[in-house]
Amino acid sequence: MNYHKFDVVIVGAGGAGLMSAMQLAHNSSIAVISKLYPTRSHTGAAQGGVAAALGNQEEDNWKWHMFDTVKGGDYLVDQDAAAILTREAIDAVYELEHWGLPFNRTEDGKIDQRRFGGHSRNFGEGPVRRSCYAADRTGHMILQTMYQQSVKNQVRFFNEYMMLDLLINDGQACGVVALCLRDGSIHTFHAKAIVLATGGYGRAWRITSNALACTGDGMAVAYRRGIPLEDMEMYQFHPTGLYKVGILLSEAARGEGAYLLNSEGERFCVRYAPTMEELAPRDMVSRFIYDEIAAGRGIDGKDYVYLSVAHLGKEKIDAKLPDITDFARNYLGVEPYYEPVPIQPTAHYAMGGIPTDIEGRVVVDEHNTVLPGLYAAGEVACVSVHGANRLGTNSLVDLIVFGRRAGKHIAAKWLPEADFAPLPNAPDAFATEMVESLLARGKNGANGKNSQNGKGTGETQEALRADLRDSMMENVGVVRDEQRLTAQLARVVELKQRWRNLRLMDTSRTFNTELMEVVELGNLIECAEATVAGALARKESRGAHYRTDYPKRDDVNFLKHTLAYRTEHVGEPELRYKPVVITEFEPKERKY
Amino acid sequence: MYRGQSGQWSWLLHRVTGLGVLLFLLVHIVDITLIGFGPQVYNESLQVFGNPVVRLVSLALIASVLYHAYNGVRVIIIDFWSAGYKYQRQMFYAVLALTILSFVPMAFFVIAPVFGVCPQGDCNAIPM
Amino acid sequence: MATRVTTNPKVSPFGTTPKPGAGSGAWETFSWYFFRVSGVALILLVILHLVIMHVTNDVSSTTYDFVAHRYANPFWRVYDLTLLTLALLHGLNGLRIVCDDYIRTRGTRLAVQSVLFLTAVFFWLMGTMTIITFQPGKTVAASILGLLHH
Amino acid sequence: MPAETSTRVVQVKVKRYQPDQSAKPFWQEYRVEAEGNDRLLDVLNKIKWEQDGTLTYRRSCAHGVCGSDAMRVNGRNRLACKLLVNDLGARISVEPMLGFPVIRDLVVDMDPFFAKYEKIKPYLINDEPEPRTERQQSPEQRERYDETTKCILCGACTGSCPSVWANAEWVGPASIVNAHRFIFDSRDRGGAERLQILSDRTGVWRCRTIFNCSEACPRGIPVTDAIEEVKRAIMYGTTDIA
Ligand SMILES: Cc1cc2nc3c(=O)[nH]c(=O)nc-3n(C[C@H](O)[C@H](O)[C@H](O)COP(=O)(O)OP(=O)(O)OC[C@H]3O[C@@H](n4cnc5c(N)ncnc54)[C@H](O)[C@@H]3O)c2cc1C
Ligand code: HEM
Ligand code: SF4
Ligand code: F3S
Ligand code: FES
Repeated sequence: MNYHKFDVVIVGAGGAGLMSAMQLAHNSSIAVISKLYPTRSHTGAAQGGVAAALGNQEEDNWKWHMFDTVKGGDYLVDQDAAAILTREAIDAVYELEHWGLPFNRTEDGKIDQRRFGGHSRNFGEGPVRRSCYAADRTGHMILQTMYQQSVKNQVRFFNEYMMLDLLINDGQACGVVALCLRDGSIHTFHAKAIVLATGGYGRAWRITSNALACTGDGMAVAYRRGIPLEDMEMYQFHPTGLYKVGILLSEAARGEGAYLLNSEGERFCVRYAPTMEELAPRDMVSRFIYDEIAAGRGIDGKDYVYLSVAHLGKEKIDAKLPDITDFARNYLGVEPYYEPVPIQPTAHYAMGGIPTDIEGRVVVDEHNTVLPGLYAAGEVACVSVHGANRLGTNSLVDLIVFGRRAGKHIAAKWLPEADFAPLPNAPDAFATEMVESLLARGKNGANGKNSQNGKGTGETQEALRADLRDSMMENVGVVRDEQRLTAQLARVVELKQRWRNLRLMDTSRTFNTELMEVVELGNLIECAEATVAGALARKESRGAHYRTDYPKRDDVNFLKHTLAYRTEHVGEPELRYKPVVITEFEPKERKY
Repeated sequence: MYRGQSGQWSWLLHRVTGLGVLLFLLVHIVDITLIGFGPQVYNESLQVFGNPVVRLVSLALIASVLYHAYNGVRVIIIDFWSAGYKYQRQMFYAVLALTILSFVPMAFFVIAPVFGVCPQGDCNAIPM
Repeated sequence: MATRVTTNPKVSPFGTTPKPGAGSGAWETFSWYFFRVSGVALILLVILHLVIMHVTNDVSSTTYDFVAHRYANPFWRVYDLTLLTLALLHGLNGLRIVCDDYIRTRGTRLAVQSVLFLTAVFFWLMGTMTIITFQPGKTVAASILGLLHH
Repeated sequence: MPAETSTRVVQVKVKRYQPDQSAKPFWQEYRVEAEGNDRLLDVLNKIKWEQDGTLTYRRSCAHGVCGSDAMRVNGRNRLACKLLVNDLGARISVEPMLGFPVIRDLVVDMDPFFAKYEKIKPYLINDEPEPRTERQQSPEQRERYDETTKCILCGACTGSCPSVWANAEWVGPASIVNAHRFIFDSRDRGGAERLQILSDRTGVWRCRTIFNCSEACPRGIPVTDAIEEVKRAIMYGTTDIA
């Protein structure tokens, strides 16, 4: 057994993981485990910006930002957390700047800011410039800057190590087990504190902006170990994904003044949201598009509409939106200088995840009982600051604010008093068993040739993967109903069954990416289970969760967070609920 | 083989011609030393240069020197002029063109004596 | 595909002004510089040399007498000496770089560089001797003796 | 209008290395149905998922921003997720990048690459007291190093450079690009240190202006220009140069 011992083990090297690492690198022994080289993390794909009420361009106030966050989240937001998010965003952004992040600048040398969907002045009066940005590669710059700081602080990385299991003993989290991709060895990491920062699970859907590595590993691993997943039914579809491929065209485009057009050339958003127009929150704009397509006003009667930037002029496009216009050129062969770009909603962001408190500690029930030693931050976690719908640019804020808080809490409060909990017996048993049984199931396969002739009866991963992503797209998309969700729950049960019989073609221990993908697929199915069960039970429409059979928000019955616990019965997670924290803003109807 | 473009080939040629010229230089230093052994020895050794095959080697030397020199200038321009890198490809073609343009007349002068034509006037090429 | 990096040169100065400091950095910088400077000089020297030897005269006519006539003027001796020195240093420095590219181990590199250095010295002495001591009608040995007599 | 696509069969020839089975690399051909708008990465995924699960390569974002899937396609370093079948023709050859040790198939060892990156101190160096808000920087000063902030550390440039193939000790273009990003940042004070490191044997002078790097860079960074700017900064002892 490969055994490692560190004070803190951080799983995931995206924005959230590295931000925690930064708080801890100076005074404790830490390790960062990541299945990708850190700079490959999906944070690098974020384009638009990071919101903070700096007020560099016009008057702004973190309270306004807080209000927008709460309202944008359709009042499912925990307001104590939202207050922290928006207040600490300001310092966190300055901290990033001090670390060298190359923000765009105003004429007088300050961080430049631009508009973004759902961000408003004075509690909803009109759009405000709040998003701090670095061209359309803000996430790239954040990730690079944090990785640079990690190099400076000599953080110990275990790159291309994939977490398979979480260890809990004596009521305390005490370690993780990971697979080293390069040689297939299993490693046990023993730690006083563990931070899960493994990102989202957009790959459960066919059309998604998410990387192939976004497979909900952290959520699934925690879920399997009895930790609930919160508000998983709240999954955001971003309105402007590149047609068919799902690659994101950032809201920054609309922030800079791009239009959405239907087949009649009409700016239909104006009709639905007269104040914010194209900059209404994402769940709404996605639905506007869905409705237009349903009404037969998709382009050529197909399932897409146009995003037009041509009227902004070459110069502005090149200065502010170079990367995203490149995507249109590269992948669709469309020249945005002159032509509108075909877009459709794309699976984008998990508002839900592993429940945590405002210190980033994982909590395991409706009473917010803390599981000592376990922390989560970033997209994998649910604080919950995004409620039922995240505002653009609020995710990057989430990473840096709560990544930082988790790290600081461990350093200041947890490590001084904590001790190593002993590892359970045979700590790597579960992980080893999983890997060995998968490899054994492939015995008939791999020999470097196309081998469909094995004795095994199981199918290979692709059919399963396709079924998952297509059915999720169909049944758990922008619009849902009882019938589709019920069907999907049955689907999940079937998929779980089929997963157990999957056959591998590759049995090598050297960099076996098929093994990795199959494990990821299993994780996606776990996440899908919690998502569907939560959605089925939530008989209302709120934020990203829109049900045609219950089109109204129902604050009497559903102003509460879902907690889904995995049970022995496949397809039947136990659902519990916990109240939403409301401090300043009473729920009101959401209008833009 | 990596499918590089003009830059890769220009470099490879620069390196090969540089080394080729160096090799010639070393040989040349040796043969020049013969002059210290008196007219007889030197003039006899010099006959070798009249040999058509050796003339071809001279041609290669001349082409090498010309290319290396022009491309050296190209590299220096890229190094010292901040906009130089944008025109590296065009400059490479210019280098090739210049090399050929200046090589052809020189080649003529070198090769002509083999055919009994003596552009320099005092033709004492020794036919084989 | 490439756009530009350079737009506005106005950048506030960084820390202390970097002067390529001691050690191998200074030497490598110098070597790089030397390529360029000697290269420019060599253009004139080599091309003129080629023109004289191959164009305005045929090689086969560059006989003993031709050399004697030419070396009567000390200018050509200085010219040839400069050419020899620069070309040797430039060329062997180039060879050093090439070797450096392919040789990983420190020991071998040191050995190769020493050989290159000795080669440079040897050939330079050989060439220099010829250029300086050449006197029409005398062999090297005689010339050297002659020089010593003076 | 999205460009029209049509399904066709493409032939993909992959240079494979399966250390478990054979110490020698070998070529293997696959035939796949693909659409013109498919990325090469989609084609590889198709092979992996439908024909041969042992085909091994890295990938993540699938749209050219994470830097995972740099490989040699038809002889040149490219990101598999940025190439469309339309632009590649019916026969495609795929090999791992040169200049890196191969782990398996198209997966190369990136550790030495990152080690060299770390050598040039790729982080902002400035010990002056931090202001309460942001450090000021004019848009022009920001623009000065814009290009080199785009680097995603994919290694395509370094793997395309003959100087790197010859001499693995050399820091290579990617490291210099990242050094440039800080040397020309008006907020940074570590320029002198970095230039010192880069004037060494393993530094910028090993670059022989071959330009393969600039042609390979998927982010369109003018890599050679960045390197030349660093050379000039060393020569002139200042970054205050055009
Ligand atoms: C295209 C796109 C654009 C976006 N634009 C914006 C924007 O403009 N503004 C904004 O605020 N938000 C934006 N977002 C959202 C935001 O980028 C993400 O939510 C955020 O980056 C997630 O960061 P993270 O640190 O939680 O996870 P990630 O950055 O996804 O990192 C996950 C890390 O975990 C590791 N990991 C995962 N599983 C395992 C495992 N099993 N074992 C070991 N390691 C593992 C991975 O290697 C990786 O290092 C965008 C998202 C997308 C997809
Ligand atoms: C005639 C004018 C010459 C010019 C302008 C010139 C210029 C240059 C330059 C600028 C370089 C550096 C290339 C680089 O850094 O990439 C170089 C390299 C070199 N030169 Fe010259 N040179 C000339 C003549 C010569 C001669 C006469 C010789 C041989 C004796 C020679 C041999 C070399 C060699 C071997 C290299 C190294 C090549 C390499 O590193 O790839 N050069 N030359
Ligand atoms: S400079 Fe370009 S090619 Fe080189 S590592 Fe960076 S992004 Fe890749
Ligand atoms: S290919 Fe190599 S030699 Fe220089 S210009 Fe690029 S780094
Ligand atoms: S997969 Fe991310 S760059 Fe290609």
